[in-house]
Amino acid sequence: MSVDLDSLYQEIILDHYRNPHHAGLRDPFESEVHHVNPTCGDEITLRVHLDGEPGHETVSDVSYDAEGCSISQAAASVMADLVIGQQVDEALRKHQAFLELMQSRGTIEPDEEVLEDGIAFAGVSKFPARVKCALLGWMAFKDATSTILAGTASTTTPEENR
Amino acid sequence: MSVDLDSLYQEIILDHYRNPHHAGLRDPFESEVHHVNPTCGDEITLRVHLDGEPGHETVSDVSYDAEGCSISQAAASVMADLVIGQQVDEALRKHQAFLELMQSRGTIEPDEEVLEDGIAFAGVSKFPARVKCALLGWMAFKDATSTILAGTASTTTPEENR
Amino acid sequence: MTATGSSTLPGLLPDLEVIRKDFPILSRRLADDRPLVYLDSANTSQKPQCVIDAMVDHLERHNANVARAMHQLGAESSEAFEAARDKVAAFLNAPSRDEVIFTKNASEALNLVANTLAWARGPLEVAEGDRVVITQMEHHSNIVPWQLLTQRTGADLRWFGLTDDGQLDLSDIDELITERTKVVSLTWVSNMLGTINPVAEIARRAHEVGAIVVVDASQAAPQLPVDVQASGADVVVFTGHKVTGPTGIGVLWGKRELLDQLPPFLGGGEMIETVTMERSTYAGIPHKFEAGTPPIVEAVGLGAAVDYLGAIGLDNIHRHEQAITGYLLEGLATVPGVTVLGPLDPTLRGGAVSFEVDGVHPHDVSQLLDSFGIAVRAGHHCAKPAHKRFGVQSSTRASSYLYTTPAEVDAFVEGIIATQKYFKVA
Amino acid sequence: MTATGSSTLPGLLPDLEVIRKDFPILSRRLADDRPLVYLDSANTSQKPQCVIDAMVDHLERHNANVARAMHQLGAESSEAFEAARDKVAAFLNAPSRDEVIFTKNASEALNLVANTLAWARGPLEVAEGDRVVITQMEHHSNIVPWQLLTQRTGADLRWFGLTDDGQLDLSDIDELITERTKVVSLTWVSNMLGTINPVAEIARRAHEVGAIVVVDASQAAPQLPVDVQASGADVVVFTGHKVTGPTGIGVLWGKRELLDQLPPFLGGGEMIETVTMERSTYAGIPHKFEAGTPPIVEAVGLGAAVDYLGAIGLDNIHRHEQAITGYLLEGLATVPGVTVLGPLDPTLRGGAVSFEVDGVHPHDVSQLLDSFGIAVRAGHHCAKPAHKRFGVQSSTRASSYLYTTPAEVDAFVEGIIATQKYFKVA
Ligand SMILES: Cc1ncc(COP(=O)(O)O)c(C=O)c1O
Ligand SMILES: Cc1ncc(COP(=O)(O)O)c(C=O)c1O
Repeated sequence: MSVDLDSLYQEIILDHYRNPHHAGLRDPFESEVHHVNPTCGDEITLRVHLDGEPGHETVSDVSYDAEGCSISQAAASVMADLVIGQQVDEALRKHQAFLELMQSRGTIEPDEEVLEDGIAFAGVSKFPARVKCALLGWMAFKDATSTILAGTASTTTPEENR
Repeated sequence: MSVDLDSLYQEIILDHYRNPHHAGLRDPFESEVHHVNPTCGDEITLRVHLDGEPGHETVSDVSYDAEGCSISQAAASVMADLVIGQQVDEALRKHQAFLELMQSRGTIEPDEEVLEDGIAFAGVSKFPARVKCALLGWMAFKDATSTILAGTASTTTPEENR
Repeated sequence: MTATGSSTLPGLLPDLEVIRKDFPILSRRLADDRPLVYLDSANTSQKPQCVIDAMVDHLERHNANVARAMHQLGAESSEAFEAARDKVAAFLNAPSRDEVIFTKNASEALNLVANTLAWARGPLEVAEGDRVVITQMEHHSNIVPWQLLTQRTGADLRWFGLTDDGQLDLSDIDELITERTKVVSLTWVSNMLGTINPVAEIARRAHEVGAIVVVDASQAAPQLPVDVQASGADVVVFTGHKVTGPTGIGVLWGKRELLDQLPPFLGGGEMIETVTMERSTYAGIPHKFEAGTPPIVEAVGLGAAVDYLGAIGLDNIHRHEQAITGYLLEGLATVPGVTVLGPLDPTLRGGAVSFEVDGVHPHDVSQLLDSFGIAVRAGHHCAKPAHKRFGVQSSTRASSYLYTTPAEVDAFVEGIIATQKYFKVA
Repeated sequence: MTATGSSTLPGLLPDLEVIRKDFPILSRRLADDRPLVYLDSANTSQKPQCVIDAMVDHLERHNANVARAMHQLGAESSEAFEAARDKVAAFLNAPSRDEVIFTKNASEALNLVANTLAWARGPLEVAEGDRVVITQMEHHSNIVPWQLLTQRTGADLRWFGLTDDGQLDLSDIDELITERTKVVSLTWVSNMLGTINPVAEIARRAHEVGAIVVVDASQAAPQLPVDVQASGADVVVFTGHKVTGPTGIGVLWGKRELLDQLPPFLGGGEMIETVTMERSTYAGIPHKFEAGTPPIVEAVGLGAAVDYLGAIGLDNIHRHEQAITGYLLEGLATVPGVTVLGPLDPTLRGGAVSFEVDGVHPHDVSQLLDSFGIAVRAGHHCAKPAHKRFGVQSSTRASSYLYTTPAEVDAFVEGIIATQKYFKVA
């Protein structure tokens, strides 16, 4: 085995890390969640704002305040890029695709159509200890969105502990 | 190493086992104690009756009801033989001598003057798991006697757990 | 000893001699150059080479702390540890790996349940006026935690009695399992009587009144296929050292809905989500119940152990145990003055046989057998109440396992006869 | 790597190359054929061959349950287990071997104390209105148990803060340690800041008000001579896996007078005197606190471990740690953009050095170092409150041990510089 550092730290990832997109907390929002990676303490506070008819909502905004490593910060930035402006269904489909990529241990060829800059994270899946980092923001987004859809918008603090 | 069964099961021990001396609970007594070997469940209820001036008491009677293996039953019988009629000091000295013999792992030559039939237990000291058996009655005697001397005669249930 | 004495016995493991070679200790010579006849497996099982090797490999090549260490050794160690959880989940047919909690032994697992039920608030809480039901054949580890719980909370402790042939007496089940009953905790297989209990049936009755069912599978897991879903239980516990794994590890499986609702047990590293000086929040299962550095190398060993048992097949092991137990019961039946406690039908029981020898105390029986190289257990086997039920203070117990041969049983029965001769009772 | 880089460093263990040969894992090659540079010993230590061999010998030749098994293997196993208790008692200079309790780790030991103090009746009981005092530099395992205790009982949890250079701030000791204070629990050596605390002095103050003093020696026991009598503490705990022993075992030493008065913790086999269905009585120490089958092979490993450390000498190990830590602090001081958390004087601290690298998150630092074969820890090291005190969310920690060489420190410092280059912050 060789530690393929450059496959982990793709230039795109470092770019997003240095200049995160959509960072900062904004109004309006229907749900705000706070997620923590208990192993390392990385944190994210994330808000989701949906618009549209029940059953046909669009992700109008995702805003966040994150503290964490390059991977977790860049993943949140890429996630915001990917989901803002999408139908909720489509956004959750992207979440699912990203989750599968992360759990693939390098065996899945990511679909650039679906994940765009997210394909840069393919290398992360070969570093089990970093998968949680890449998923922190995505899990927060999923949680916040599900909370709104379930009509139980509130501030929750679950943990990511796999 | 050889399992020297006959050094453990001396004929004297088996005799005392089959015909225990001084068995059964009798009046009068100043202290009754109940001791248990927690490993195997062997039990003894033992009474001590002292006579005489404070500081010069004599062990007038030791009576007991014991349930246990050959070693524990025989040891109680030999103990009763040895201490009944003795000055308390002398009885406790015999207790001490027996305790040392048991803890010697076969390295002490027992003094027949002091321990009489008790010297038959020298072989037991080579079987660490059986030392507790041999000491059950002796520990009960020591406990009951100390309780009387301390002027706190009562029914106690300590454990033997070394 | 050639261990093929009665290898025609139906149900014996076919590769018994090969299996025995997996266990280094079985070639030990004892005092007087006696071969070891190990009939104390209900107390603790022996360990196959593959379990020892897995532990050594971990210690020599992959040792690191888990979860928190992100370097290569840390990743290897975490992977090995979590793979052990997967293996145990598969061994138990658990619906989810997260429902498998590693404890230090079965006793801790039972205390975990008893304590968290006392600390729970809401419907799970066991409080004054509530009832906990156990049985008279429990191991002390499934009695004392419930005594402590009921003493501390003011709840009521009740129990199923036993029939003369060592079965659970279910005649008063309707008085025992009532609306007040919050917990029913019982052993699957008795470590003293060998009895196999109708766990699923009792679970069904307990669930009718909404009680939680805790099953002590410490003696079942080594010798029966344990399917936690089929068992009907809410919690199943067992201990590593009896399933050819190491000491220092036990397992608690519980239904997610239950475990999610219980408060934490021990506090510390690994079980937290976030900590401030004022307050903490806790991780999800399984980590919520695993405070501190877990038994890492022990989990690796346990994983190898359940793999080993799985490869042989629990059904096959069960058949082997029944065959050996049947043969042992037959052997004892030929010896006058020997009384077996518990069911006499080998199909109704596990491979632990407790018995009395008229006129010889169990200590003395085991001492004599030991002088022949035969290891059995004498005492109350941590089941004092069951002994009391049968009017005995202690007994001798012979317990077989997948490596036990009919020839060893022959040696054991001859040993009993020789013991009677030595003590002149026959 | 030839590990003799700066072998002229005063205080280094003289036979360092020989000692390194005792640890099989140190010859591991990692990815890209890199040699292992293990600087994560505060997380868990590596194991010498003699510890592994002692465990293997036990499993292959002497395995049996303890106390209850009276056969030859049982006697051998019990003797090995109890001999480990003697060794640990000697290691701690405990007045009595019976005061040494085996737990599953340090976390369980701390929970044992916290829970039994809640359950105690009489003067030891911690109840509403009483105060428990800890410190802001504790490991989560010495925070959460006391939070749970004080939440459950209504007692008050207070703590010592920290000075800017990572020492305990004792300026408000008179407000913290008062007549209401029942327990003072603190770490001897911080696992994050490395700080060595004035345990004996604080114990003296706590005893003036009759409080019980609990000392977490998890980081002290590996690297300092720990004399429980000189420490002034009532309870001292540590964990096996950090003193070159296995996982699955921890140690609680406590004064007999205290342990005798505390109620039992977990209930089950081994901890009883007698059991009836209605009630039980309990064994004396140490067994009272050791419910269920104890960590037998783990105790054997731990016994070998403390023998190993004792043969090298804790004073010598302490000097070695100070020399290496001093060298590491010097090395880091040469790198711009690196800030060390905690005392900078190596004589005031243990061998765990946490630091920040400007512009690079600890995860990324540890990832880069790992790619060079250097194992460090990144995160909050189970000390979130201490991190918060210094305004950081996480840090990178390099922690040495008796096998660490100056050449490894050189590799580490070079690794930090390479990391800065990779992330273009230098
Ligand atoms: C200071 C300190 N206390 C307690 C612990 C907990 O030890 P364990 O995880 O073995 O219970 C640790 C180590 O993780 C520690 O460093
Ligand atoms: C039925 C039963 N339950 C519980 C236990 C306790 O297991 P452990 O001592 O490993 O906690 C045992 C074994 O001793 C047992 O046989």
